[in-house]
Amino acid sequence: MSTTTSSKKAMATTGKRTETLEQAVIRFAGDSGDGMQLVGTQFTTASAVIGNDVSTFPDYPAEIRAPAGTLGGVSGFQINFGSRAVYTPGDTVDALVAMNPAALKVCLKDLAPGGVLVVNSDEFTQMNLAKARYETNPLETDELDKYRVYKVPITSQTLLAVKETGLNQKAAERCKNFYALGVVYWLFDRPLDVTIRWIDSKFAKVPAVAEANRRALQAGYNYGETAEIFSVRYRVGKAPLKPGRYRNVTGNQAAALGFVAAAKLAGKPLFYGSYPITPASEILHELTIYKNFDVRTFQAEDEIAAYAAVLGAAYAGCIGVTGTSGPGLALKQEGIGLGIMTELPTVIVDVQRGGPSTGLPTKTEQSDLWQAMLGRNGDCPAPVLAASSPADCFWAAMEAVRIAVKYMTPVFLLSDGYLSQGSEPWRIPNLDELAPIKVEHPTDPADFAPYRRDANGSRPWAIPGTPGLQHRVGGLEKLDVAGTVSYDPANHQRMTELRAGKVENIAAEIPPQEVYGDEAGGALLLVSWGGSFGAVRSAVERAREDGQDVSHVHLRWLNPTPRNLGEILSRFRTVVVCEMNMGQLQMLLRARYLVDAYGLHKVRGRPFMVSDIRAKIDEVLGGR
Amino acid sequence: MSTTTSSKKAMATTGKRTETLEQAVIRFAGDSGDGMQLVGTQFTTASAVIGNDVSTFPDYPAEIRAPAGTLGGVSGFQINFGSRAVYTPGDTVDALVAMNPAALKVCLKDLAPGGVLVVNSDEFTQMNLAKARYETNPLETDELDKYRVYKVPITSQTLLAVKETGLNQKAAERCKNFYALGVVYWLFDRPLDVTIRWIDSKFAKVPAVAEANRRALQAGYNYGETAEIFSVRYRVGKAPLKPGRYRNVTGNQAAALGFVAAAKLAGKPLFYGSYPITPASEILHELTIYKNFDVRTFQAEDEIAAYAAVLGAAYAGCIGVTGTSGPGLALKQEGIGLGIMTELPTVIVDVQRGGPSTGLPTKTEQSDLWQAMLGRNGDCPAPVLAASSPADCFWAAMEAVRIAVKYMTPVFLLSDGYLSQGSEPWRIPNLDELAPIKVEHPTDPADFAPYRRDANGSRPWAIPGTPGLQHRVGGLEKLDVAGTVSYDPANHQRMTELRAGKVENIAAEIPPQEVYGDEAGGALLLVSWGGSFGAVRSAVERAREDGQDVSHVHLRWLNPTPRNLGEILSRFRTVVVCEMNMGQLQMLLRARYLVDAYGLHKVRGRPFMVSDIRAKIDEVLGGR
Amino acid sequence: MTTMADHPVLTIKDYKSDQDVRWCPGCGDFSILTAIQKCLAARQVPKEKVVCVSGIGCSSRFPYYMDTYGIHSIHGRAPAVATGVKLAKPELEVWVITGDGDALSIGGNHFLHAIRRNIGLKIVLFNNRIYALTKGQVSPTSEQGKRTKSTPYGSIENPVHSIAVALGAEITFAARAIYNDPKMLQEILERAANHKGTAFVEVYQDCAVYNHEAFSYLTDRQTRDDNILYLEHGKPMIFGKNRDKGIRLVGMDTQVVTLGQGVSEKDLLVHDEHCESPTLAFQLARMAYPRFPTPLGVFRDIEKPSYEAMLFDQIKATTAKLGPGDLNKLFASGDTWVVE
Amino acid sequence: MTTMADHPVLTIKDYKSDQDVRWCPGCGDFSILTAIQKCLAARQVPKEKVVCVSGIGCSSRFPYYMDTYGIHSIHGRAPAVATGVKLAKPELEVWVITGDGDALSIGGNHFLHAIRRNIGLKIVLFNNRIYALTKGQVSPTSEQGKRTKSTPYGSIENPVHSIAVALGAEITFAARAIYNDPKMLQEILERAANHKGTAFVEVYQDCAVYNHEAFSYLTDRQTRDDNILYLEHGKPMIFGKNRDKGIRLVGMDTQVVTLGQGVSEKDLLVHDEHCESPTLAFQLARMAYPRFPTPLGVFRDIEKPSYEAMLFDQIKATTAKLGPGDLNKLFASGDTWVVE
Ligand SMILES: Cc1ncc(C[n+]2csc(CCOP(=O)(O)OP(=O)(O)O)c2C)c(N)n1
Ligand SMILES: Cc1ncc(C[n+]2csc(CCOP(=O)(O)OP(=O)(O)O)c2C)c(N)n1
Ligand code: SF4
Ligand code: SF4
Ligand SMILES: [Mg+2]
Ligand SMILES: [Mg+2]
Repeated sequence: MSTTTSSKKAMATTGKRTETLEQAVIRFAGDSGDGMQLVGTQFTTASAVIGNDVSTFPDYPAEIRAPAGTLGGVSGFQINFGSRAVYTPGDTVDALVAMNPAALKVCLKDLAPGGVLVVNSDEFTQMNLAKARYETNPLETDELDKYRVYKVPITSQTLLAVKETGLNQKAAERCKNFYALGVVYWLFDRPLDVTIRWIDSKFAKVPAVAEANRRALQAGYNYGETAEIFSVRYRVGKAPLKPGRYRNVTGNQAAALGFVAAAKLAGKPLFYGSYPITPASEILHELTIYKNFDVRTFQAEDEIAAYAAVLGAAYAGCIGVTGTSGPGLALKQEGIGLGIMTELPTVIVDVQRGGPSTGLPTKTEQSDLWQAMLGRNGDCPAPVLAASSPADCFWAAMEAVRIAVKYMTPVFLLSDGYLSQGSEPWRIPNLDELAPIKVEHPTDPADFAPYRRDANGSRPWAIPGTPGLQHRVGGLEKLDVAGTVSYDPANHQRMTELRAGKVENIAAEIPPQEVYGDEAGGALLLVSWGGSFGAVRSAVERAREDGQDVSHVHLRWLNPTPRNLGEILSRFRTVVVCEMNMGQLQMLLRARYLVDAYGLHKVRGRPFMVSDIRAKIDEVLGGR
Repeated sequence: MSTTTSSKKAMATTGKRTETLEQAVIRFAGDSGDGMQLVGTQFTTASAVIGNDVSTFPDYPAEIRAPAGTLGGVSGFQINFGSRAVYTPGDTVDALVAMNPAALKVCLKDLAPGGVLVVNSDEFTQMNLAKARYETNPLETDELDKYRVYKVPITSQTLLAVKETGLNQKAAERCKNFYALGVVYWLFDRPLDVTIRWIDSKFAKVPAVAEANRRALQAGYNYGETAEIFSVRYRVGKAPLKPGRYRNVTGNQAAALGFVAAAKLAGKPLFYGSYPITPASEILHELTIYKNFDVRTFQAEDEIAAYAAVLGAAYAGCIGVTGTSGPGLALKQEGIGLGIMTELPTVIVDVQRGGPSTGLPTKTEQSDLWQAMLGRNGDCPAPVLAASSPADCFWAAMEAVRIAVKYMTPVFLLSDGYLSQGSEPWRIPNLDELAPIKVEHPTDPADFAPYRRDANGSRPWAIPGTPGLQHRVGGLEKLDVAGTVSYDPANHQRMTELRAGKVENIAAEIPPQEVYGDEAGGALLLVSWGGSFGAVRSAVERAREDGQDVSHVHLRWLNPTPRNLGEILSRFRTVVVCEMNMGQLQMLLRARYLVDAYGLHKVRGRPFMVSDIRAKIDEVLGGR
Repeated sequence: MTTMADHPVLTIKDYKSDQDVRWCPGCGDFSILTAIQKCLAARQVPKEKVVCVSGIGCSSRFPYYMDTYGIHSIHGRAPAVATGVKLAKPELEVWVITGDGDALSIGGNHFLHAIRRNIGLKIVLFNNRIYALTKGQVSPTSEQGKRTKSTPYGSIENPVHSIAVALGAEITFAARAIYNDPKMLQEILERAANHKGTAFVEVYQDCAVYNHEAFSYLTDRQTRDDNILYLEHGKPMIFGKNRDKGIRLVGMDTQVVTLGQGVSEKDLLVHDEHCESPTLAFQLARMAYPRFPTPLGVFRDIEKPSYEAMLFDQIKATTAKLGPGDLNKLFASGDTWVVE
Repeated sequence: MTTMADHPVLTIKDYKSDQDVRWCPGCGDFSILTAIQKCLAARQVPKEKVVCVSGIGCSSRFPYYMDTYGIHSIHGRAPAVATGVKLAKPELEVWVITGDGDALSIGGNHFLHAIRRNIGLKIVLFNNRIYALTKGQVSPTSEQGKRTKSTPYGSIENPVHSIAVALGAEITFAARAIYNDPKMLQEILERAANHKGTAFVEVYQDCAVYNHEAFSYLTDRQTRDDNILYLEHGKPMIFGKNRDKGIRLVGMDTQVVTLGQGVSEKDLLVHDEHCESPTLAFQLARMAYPRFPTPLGVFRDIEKPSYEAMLFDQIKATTAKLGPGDLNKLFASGDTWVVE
């Protein structure tokens, strides 16, 4: 809230003051077993339903579940919601709910000074404090003085509230997350009905549990209303969102939906071959459910087999898609080379994570751009695009499929750990908003040649089962047009150029690059791609509001790049490429456009903060 | 010879005219079964022994042996030898030996107008002509008019010559390659003794065969001497080579020797883990012989296992080396990422071949530079160097090992199909010319920490078996100094920077870049790397002799680059990067130095020709 | 070539592509190529319904020589590529053509997993006990002690029995044939082709250049009858030039016995292709020269649902239950809300 | 901790690293960690002589918890990494720690080839029949029909019997233990450790979070005795709460029989660990719940030269013949000439 206090005003409701905020960031934090992801999701939905723009990010502990109550076991869920466009889950937290000492210890550093801190005071026992490595109880020292601390005995209040449902102690205690949610709902003036409906449908088969959770929620809300401890209440109004029906999606869900939609539009079965890997696995989990869409999922023995099967399926006429993360992509590269040589349409989703090697598997990074673009043997070009937000994964997935089948080529779709797990409202498109995906399979043997190209430079997608079009593809260089094996030197040169040219052709249909800010140029241009969109756009938006001469170019297509990009870059005095790696896009832009682009590099396992970007802007422009 | 006629002079020997040449290119061509590689090698040695500088290149047919006498079955061996420095196997052929019609058909296009053509006239039968798809006998048309054609009945003459040895017809016929060699020895005035010694030792156990081959050789020589058909004989004098003992080596042999030497100098066992692949397999074949050097070779089940084992061996204190080609390197990348994360010294030799995918497996290319440098998940930097000639593979292998153990890092050594199979004289170094390779393994637990770095940025190489130094390495990010698993954001940033910095540190010991030509700058600079050295150097040497303002920079180190490189590039009006790919180094130089470097790209499965480079020079400088 | 206007009869020629076959003269691969072409012709399989998928190796050039659909893929990955083809179009006949290095060295894992899934691929392994295309290195089926370019002092590896490995992964059809017995080869290939689920056929093949006569003990007229055991379902295991030798079971082990000396046909092991347990086949798969005759024929042939059948059953069942996929419904599932 | 100045006695604590063990409470991995530490202590193996190499998975975090040398490598490749360690320093004791996904899915081929080489690695597979680290997908050992995150309608794959696969590659030592029987586990690990060549131990492990009680039929006090067959060399195969059931051989197949009803101990199959042929072990390896009791114990234990022994024999023999390598000689081999 600290960053959004511009339009606070006092109002009188039930005798308490209400402040209206443009935007607020809240985090629920507790033990892995405390159900924080669940209430975080509920809060998100409730906020979205009342019209806020929302962005969320879950923050799991390291992969292995640590003992209850320890620092390693803390699980958090952060929501940024506002009455203006929200692009990131927020740099700092305005309100923190800490369900135990460990959660407090881990998250306090992110709470803004003056922020609201709701703690479950029941859990600040000697034992829990020790597990969290607190020597003294922070609730009893001056450690928390700079925050607005609300000590709520959440556990005991919950037990009281649900007593009559007859649940045993353990089950009853499990409702405490809903109690906490109720408190927060009151504090931020959210309606309870959405969550109550959810509880009713989720626990339809165990009415006692439904009842208990409902009671806990209501009790928490009532506590806010009646207890004397809260002096102020906050309201965040509707954001100017495009009208329509919305739902929340994570990036992985959105990508899965995008692929199903693309296959359906193309009128082809979707074949998704994959091997589980964090943070890409949910795409497989989602797609494997949609069997009535004729989606065929294949959990292969490894990544190599996953892509190989996808390629085989593409040869036989499926929309072939694979998803993975960095180490898995490394394994697929030999196969992708075969995909490029055989010119078969496939999509490779790389949900990037912290590297190199196993790296930081549950953390986000953008350090696979080079790998995707340049990491194969031989001259082996492929189109690369990147999604910019969780919901955008839907559109990017559709676009990747469209380009793959139109240009008969593997296409890389880059996502990242943050996009994949983070969520935001997605405006559900009407089917007529979705451009059709045209697929043609030749059937006439008369003028068929497997490597005869069309105007786009694409060869025909002739599929097995078609009489008279029998042909062989493979990794050896092929004779232009005829497609037989050829060792001819001039042919290899020609085919190498044709493959490169085909990817370049795509530039013709990429829309010209838009500039957020001053099309005509200026002092500073920030360039971003992928999941860094939100932080950079937020920062530039605010900087411009503050009168700074800074613009923003966000690249959706990394290969090829929009035709007008070089032009644009040349119009700015300073160009800074902001990316969560050590300068991968920066290098490509320098090489392509000979522009002396600087880099803002951050590899800390977390998306950029808006403040990182603003600091950079200030540094370049000489401060505000 | 056409390119080297500058100092021809007539001399009288045995009644025939002798011309002295600076340089000549000869090719033996015949059926795969005709033993062309063997006589090519003999000619090479004989030429080297009399003091010529030599460069050779075998030209095998596609991998699978085609039926005898067909175009697909032609096997050739080309030798460029001169009294001045010879850098390439030669653009065009001055003298061609064609053992059958197919060989003539395949090779004639490379024979310089006016060149010498020795054909085995016995083989120009109806059947053989048909196999070679000749409609009419070229010996009987005017097709060969522009060459100096010598029709020698090699088969029948051979049979006659060896009749008395009692060999059966088939075995006797097999000697015809030595007959042809004899003819050529006469033509180019080479001594027979080296070859006779070779025959004697090779066939020591089958004296009849030895005798037959000796006779065939001598008979061929005598034929030249006495037959009326040759009107001229050629002499190529001694080249100004550095004094010392020499032998011929192919690039793969040289690399193998380099690794054995490096391990010996380091006082460590060499562990070579590999999976066969063209054109890298010979490194394995060579090394597996040297068991008495405590060389441990391991033919793994695949490339992934090969590198994994090398990494394990490096952890346990061996000099770990793996060799492969493009597709195999793609498979190793995930493991190499682990090597970079665990900071273990290993060397990866990539003998590049035509790509992408399986591509042109027996042909050369330089298209794995991006893959080596940038083709892994995460920010994953590794040093990369490239050998420039077959013999240089020895020195490059030593250097790769030295850097690997000094900086505790995987190092890429790039070779290519041409370097690996081509050969040239290698001056055998005295042991005291070889700089020692210092390896230290800590033993004192007192101040041991597995990721504490020395002045070079390297961590200690503590090996299993050392009491008290137990430590764990792995692919997860490690805490600076302590080396335990760490998910700390700031630590990841620091470690990412330390890994990058370590590679940059190597620049400090790379010698400053030398410029061949004008250090001070000028109109045109050609930049090359790897196996393109020879063609570019030859072209620039000749262009400068012709007064053209062109210089040459050949890069041995691709990552990092020499400190003064940017400076040098900026001193030339035009910079052209000559490489056998679509512009990989060009892109890196443009990005690093913001120099508007052009590219000369050729992907035709064969090294550059000197004429390609000269044409480019003329194009830029406006012609001679 | 056409007997009735609408029923063209396919002959072996129809399955030949227009490319020159570029194996070495004398290479054992030729006869396998012909056998597969005959197997297709015998069954009148339309050319467009066949896909040949191979890896890398001399043997893996195979698809180029067939006028069917085909993929010459990358080293070791053919079973995985073929899996994709089969799951895209289960009605196709998908052949996997592979070598001993391709299938058992780099590709061992895909081989194993294709088998364990019992996916409907016909895997034909051209076993010449050498890496031929790369010019003669040791392969997983090379004998211990064998000198090759990569083992100049003799191989120290234990060779793999490919059928035993396949049985370890519960192959439902396994057989072995040899290149120089085209009739039997074709018969076995036809049975493999008609099998539902994964069919594996190991074919001993002679590499004329890098491992010539590796199987001479099975091809030499003098010795072959004493070294081959033809497996015939329901028949006792008899072999030998004079058909005087047999295989007897001792505990779980097999033993070579001579008939007549107190041993009669009734004492011999009777072959059972359809035995539910793969143990008999496993024991046979390990019988090797020189201690044992080499079994040729069908080791195992059992029925079990194929992977593709089960996958499409799930698709059908789900579609029956939920109706065919409707994007509008899919998009709007979960919590939604309307912004006006 | 030290009994004599120069003979420190190593206890299980000595093998513990200073890192917190971060498996979930109740995870079956803990007991395997302890068992290996006990196995080392029992044999007083110096800590610096031990290298633990793992892949990726919950189980593969193992090396971090041991105060020995260790490599937490990449998914599936531990046997290959360990091969390099062993060939660099054959005197080390090299343990491979792996999971069912790590060893049998992505790593199946390295597993197979390590075994076929009979290289001196101790491979311990923590089999929880699930991908735990990635939060619950189907693994190659999951039962057919199992619902997991990646198989919401039930798995359609046939599970792998890891010991059968190992036997297909001719493993020389194979055993199975279960996490909740620490004594037997330790005994088996000690035997594995003392084996020359590849030793493979499959340990059934309970993933408390993603596949809890997958082995309850073997751990539940009510049922376990009826479901476990303890393999004892030279002993007839008897099992059951009342030790009234046994295993009989019928042809090459095994059968569960009840003792007493015309069946006596003498009719039962007698376990033979050292049987040269792996066929018995193969049959046992496939015996699975619910049709059969699950065998625990040593399936096979035979002697065969190890890969490292043969490699170093060749090195020694060559060195004896040619003398230790001399660079000058090496450089100058082949045709050389002098330029003056
Ligand atoms: C990734 C990769 N590694 C290595 C190779 C080189 N290679 C080609 S074929 C082959 C082995 C061939 O042996 P096999 O499978 O037995 O087939 P054969 O040639 O004997 O028919 C190898 C190692 C390759 N093409 N790709
Ligand atoms: C190349 C690669 N692919 C996928 C993964 C993701 N991954 C990590 S562990 C694992 C499977 C773990 O299962 P298992 O081996 O059974 O170990 P467990 O966690 O059950 O102990 C997978 C798929 C990875 N780390 N690397
Ligand atoms: S090398 Fe051997 S396997 Fe290959 S084509 Fe020639 S004979 Fe056949
Ligand atoms: S997820 Fe399962 S296997 Fe992994 S640590 Fe937890 S209980 Fe153990
Ligand atoms: Mg082979
Ligand atoms: Mg598991």
